[in-house]
Amino acid sequence: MDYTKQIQDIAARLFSEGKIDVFVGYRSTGYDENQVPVIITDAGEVDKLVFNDRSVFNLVNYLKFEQTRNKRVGIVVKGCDSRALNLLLTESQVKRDNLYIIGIACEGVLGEDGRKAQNCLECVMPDAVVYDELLGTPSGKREYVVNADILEIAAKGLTERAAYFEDVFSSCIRCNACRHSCPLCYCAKCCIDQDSSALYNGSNTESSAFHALMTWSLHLAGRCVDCRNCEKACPSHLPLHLLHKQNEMVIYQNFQGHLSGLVPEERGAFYKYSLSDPDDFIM
Amino acid sequence: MDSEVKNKIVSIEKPQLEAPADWQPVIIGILCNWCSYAGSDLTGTSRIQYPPNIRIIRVPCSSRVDPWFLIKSLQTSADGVLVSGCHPGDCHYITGNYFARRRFLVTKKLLNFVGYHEDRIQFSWVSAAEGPKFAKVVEKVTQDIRKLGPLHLNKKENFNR
Amino acid sequence: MSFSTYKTDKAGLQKFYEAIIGACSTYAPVEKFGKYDYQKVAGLAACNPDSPIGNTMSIKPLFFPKSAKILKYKADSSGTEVSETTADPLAEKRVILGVKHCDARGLQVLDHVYKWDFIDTDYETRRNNTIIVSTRCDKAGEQCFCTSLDYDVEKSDAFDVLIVNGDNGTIYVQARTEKGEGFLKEHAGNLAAADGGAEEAMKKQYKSFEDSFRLKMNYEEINGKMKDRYESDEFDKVSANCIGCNTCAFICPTCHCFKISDERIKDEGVRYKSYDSCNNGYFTLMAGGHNPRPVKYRRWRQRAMHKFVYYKERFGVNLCVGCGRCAISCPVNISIFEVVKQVAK
Amino acid sequence: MARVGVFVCFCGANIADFVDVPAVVEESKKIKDVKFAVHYKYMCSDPGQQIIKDAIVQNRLTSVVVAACSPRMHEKTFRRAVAEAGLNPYLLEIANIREHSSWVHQKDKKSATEKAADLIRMAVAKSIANEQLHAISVPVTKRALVIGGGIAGIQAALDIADAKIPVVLVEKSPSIGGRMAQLDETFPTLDCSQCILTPKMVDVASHPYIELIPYSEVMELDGFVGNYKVKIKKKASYVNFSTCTGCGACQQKCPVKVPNEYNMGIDKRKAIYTPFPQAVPNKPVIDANHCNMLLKGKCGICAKVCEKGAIDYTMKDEIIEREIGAVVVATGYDLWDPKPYEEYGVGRFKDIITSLEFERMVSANGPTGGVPVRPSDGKVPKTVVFIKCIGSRDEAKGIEYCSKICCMYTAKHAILLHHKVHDSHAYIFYMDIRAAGKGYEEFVKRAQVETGATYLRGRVSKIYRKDDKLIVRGEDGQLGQVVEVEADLVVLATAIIPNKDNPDLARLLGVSYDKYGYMSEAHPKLRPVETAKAGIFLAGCTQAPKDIPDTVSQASACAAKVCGLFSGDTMQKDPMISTVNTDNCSGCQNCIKVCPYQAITAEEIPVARGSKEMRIVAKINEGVCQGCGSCAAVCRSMAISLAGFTDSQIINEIVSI
Repeated sequence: MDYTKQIQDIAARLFSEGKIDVFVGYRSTGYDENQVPVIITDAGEVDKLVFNDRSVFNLVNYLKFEQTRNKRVGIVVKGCDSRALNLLLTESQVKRDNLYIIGIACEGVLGEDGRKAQNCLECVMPDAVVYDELLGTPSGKREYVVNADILEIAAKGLTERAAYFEDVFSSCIRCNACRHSCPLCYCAKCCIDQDSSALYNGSNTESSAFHALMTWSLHLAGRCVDCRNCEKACPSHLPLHLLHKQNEMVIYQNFQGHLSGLVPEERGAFYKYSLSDPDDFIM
Repeated sequence: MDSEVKNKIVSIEKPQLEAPADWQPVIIGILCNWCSYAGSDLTGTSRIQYPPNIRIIRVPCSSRVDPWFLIKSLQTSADGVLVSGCHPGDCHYITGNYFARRRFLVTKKLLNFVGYHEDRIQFSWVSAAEGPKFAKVVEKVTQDIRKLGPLHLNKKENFNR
Repeated sequence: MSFSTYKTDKAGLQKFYEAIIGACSTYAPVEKFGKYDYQKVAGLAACNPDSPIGNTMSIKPLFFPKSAKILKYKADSSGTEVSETTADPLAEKRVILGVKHCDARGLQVLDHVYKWDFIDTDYETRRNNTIIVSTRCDKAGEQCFCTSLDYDVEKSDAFDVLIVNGDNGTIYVQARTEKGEGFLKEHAGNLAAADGGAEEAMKKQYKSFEDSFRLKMNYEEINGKMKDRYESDEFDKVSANCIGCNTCAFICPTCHCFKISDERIKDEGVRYKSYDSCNNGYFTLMAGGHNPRPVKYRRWRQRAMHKFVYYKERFGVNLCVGCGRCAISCPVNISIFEVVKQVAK
Repeated sequence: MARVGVFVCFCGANIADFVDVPAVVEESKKIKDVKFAVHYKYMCSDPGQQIIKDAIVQNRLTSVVVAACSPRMHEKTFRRAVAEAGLNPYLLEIANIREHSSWVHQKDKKSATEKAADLIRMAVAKSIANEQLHAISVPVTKRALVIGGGIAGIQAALDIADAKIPVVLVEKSPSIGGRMAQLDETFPTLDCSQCILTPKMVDVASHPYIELIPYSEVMELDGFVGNYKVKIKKKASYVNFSTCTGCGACQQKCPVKVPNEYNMGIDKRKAIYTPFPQAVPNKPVIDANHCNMLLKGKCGICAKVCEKGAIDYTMKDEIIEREIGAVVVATGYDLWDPKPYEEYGVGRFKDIITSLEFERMVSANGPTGGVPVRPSDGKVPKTVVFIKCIGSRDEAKGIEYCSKICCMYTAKHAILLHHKVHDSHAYIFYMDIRAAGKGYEEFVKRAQVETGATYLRGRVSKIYRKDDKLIVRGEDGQLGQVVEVEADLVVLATAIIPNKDNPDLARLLGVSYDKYGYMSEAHPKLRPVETAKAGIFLAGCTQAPKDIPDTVSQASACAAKVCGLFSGDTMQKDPMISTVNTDNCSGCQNCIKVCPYQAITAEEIPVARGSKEMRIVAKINEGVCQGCGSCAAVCRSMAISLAGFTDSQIINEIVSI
């Protein structure tokens, strides 16, 4: 999967036709194989752009920053990224008319260990679901599979699980990188930011981390698209995907197979309901 | 959760911490104004007795209950939480409890996933006419929580209580 | 004055470590979620003093924890009663193993601010009660640039005991401070006195270490040029990618901004001092709603200028030790090295 | 700093017997912000309220906690008292230590006392976060909508209109009149239904304050009390009412015959028809389901014979919009289909009819000219068996409730039968005779004495045919014997059920309904005509089965409620509603999706003052918001807060336990 040439051409074309003001893509770090996001404002810089299976970061995150707000933006999205984009469109955070979307029929990106990333193996929709131009051959929607880590943890006893997560919460340093790297966390004021401390815990303690991560994951429940930007951003390497995948599984299994962002205009799972939702857990 | 695990785990999180002999569970009950709060009033007017461990908070509708109220409750004062609203279809605000129900399920499962016993957070539909049911629900929740013992996670670290 | 040097081999070093762990309260890098964290250890098996470069946290949390209780209070109608918190777990006499030079240097930099106009007694006690055992890296990491900054890495006295891997499996252990000298005397049972070649071997190791750096800069030039760059447009460019995640400040061995918050149950409460970061949009938000640093580039300017201009002017040292952590942890690989180089171009 | 006053009530012995009230007061005094705490025998009494008022002034209290009975009981009382002392009434909180403590922990005084102290601590913590709120006034559109043109709708419309308030009356069928127009005479006075109803129908048509929209249905209701917007679908009648004179020529010539609903299908009407001769408006409509011209494009006879050219086959359904302030729902009832009574041969034997069919036959303007006949052979029946509780009070086959009117109308039918067929004899099988009401018991007596009708207490087990007679086998409970009656005609008193459209309409209006489909009143005793949705009222059988006198009184009650609502130019509304902090709002609009009242809309505001760049934020219509808090709970950035139940208030309660 290498679309470097195509993306450079498209970006150059868009700049020359005056269709975009900025282009959000990937560039090589220059010293290793990894890539970092790059925001280009000029056709002269398009040769910086690359795209291959190291293009990991979900660029949709950049649509919430000043550089792109109310500008015409060209952007590269993989399957998961495009689902996040769909939700941003549904939640009126970006205007479709302002975007030129290069969708990728993604074949999966590589993790830090150089093997295909876990979320790519479990991906339900590798192809971009919203785009102006699609690169690659679509492989279509796949069966939902329950995350193996979830099952492994769920199979543990309650005390073991509690101990495991106590470790997780106590290792959190509350830097909020997870929230900042999440493309769906665009709130002007975030409830887990420390300045909301009058209501939320303002400290960086374990209990504060518990509160923050739980609340945060519930705010993303039924919205998370499993791009794992948060997990990659976490300096403590916390397995944040566990929380999201757990919610995703409960929502998928109980709420008519809801998966976020696959369909344009589809609400997050908590903003709709069905009369046939499970009721047996309620006395 | 499979029954084997359920049976094995009696108390959660910090089994090594023994409950003091005079320990009484603290349960926070969040009740919707129109059905469950009225139902709990009826329990009172009918003089139906139930355990005194529940502390009731009134909200207009179960849909007012943000999951973090539950998280905050478990984290600070409560050993268990009960949230109660109108039966499906009876919501005073038409659809409130349908939205609430979705959040409750996900919250309950998530808390269980990270190591809270599922009985720590319980839900019920109690109508304004179901005074006896409210008493039964409180009795059950209190019994469940008593069996589980005190909830120490987070509280211990902060307050050495 | 000169301090004693000892020599040993790999097995001897293990014994040395084990003896320390057995005798003292010891902290060392412990693997957790695929990265290393400094934690209290009970045995050598649980930890790895030779942890690779790039562990998330420096030893800063052992002196300035992510959240520390500063007081407890109880408020009722009779008034508010303030009490000390329970004993500080970080105040005990302790040893830290496997510290990187840069991390140890970070504490030296922090000392300036903690022992400035107000002496933070908690910090001072923790500092005084700690012996730092540092292992010199053999090879620089991808993002390292400690040798390019205003301290002599080779002669550093930021740590009490230095461990250097010499040729042919020889390992040199050298005291670097009075404290270290005394400590080594106590625990040198498993070590032999070094011979005359020790200095030479250690120099050789340092030379090869120094040669392995990818990143090099002239800090004096940077310090000089940065002073005039307050209005530079470059800040806008270098911060373009930043997603404002605060990670860099939280994991930085020298960043020391904090906030104060209360947590309360019933009528009791605890006051915490916790990390904060100037990269937070609301860091400078004032009660009236005014925010002097509402946009990214201004926050980045503050960060870079504080590290390479203001701190230098006030205390004579840069607020950066070249550990490269920020670049490693940054989700979009922004490095303070590249930022200041770019700005000071 | 907050200065809270705590007032603990003994409630006579109700609280004091099971909670150590003085100890609770002492405990309350220890709370940080409590500056005053006291107990009294009856806080709600005048002297009790005076204590609160005095304490507010003397101690400069900033909020008040009353520990007493449920807030559902006396919150308003104490709010008023607090307001009278000059404090904002919403700075009051109630700690419910009666229903939630003393009454439910009567065997454990220690725990009840501890719990009461905790409940007070929570209320104190909450009250500190209380904000001053002010009642919201919303303008009122002084026009009422009445749905349904039966006697309930007619009465409500006339009463409201007589108060010079404009009324829009919507009727589903081509004419108003409803079920009452089908009746012959009415119990217990036997006055002729038509005689008392038709003048009222004419009044409706001619009333200057009533806009009658027949042959139409309500499609949509938006808005809130005092400010509703209704969309009404006026079905195409294919007859231009303004030119039609109602001469009836079209109906005579129309070749298509359709079972006549007005006469319960006993005879036929045409495809162009007025439902009955006294219909209001007395103009025909074309039944599009049966008209040849509309179905097949062939015929057109009515257009040819109409001298005024009033027939218009191209007419389309029309949407009418009206702004209204209140709604009276009077959709009436349907009859239960007795098919499940297979053992009676329902559906097999033609001579088993329902009571409304019987009513039509004995009616002077009925299909048989006022004489009951057997549907099988047209003979006048001599022996008629009436069976009551068909479907009513029958959990197995029908419904659980009593339909209330069957006892009375069956007695009436016995009398009417006797009047029309002098040598006839009526047998009446009944379970109980329920004749509570002015003149009702006397009326039943009259039926028994005057007509000599045989009342048999017992259920009918079987009906079978023997020659041209129907043999009704039942039990005479008083004698304990099985009896068989040889009947010419059997009349079933079928149960009343709500109009089948009721649940749909209820959902459309946002009103709750019960398991049968009757719309629910706000309180069964004290608010019997109001619904839980402000500004929507219920009259007649839309709420429960009832007879004409009850229906008319309920309709008049609705009218009084509507007039009361419209008595001022603005209405006061509870201020416990949601508000948006636009600084925090990220414009995700998920609140809009969960709001059950469409009270939230998206609004564009400048990014900063004076900026041309716009951003979207949520805007709450304070008139529409009912204060459920759904939006506040889904607002991730905490931009929405529900006054009276803010995040801080609830968290304060949680952390104070």
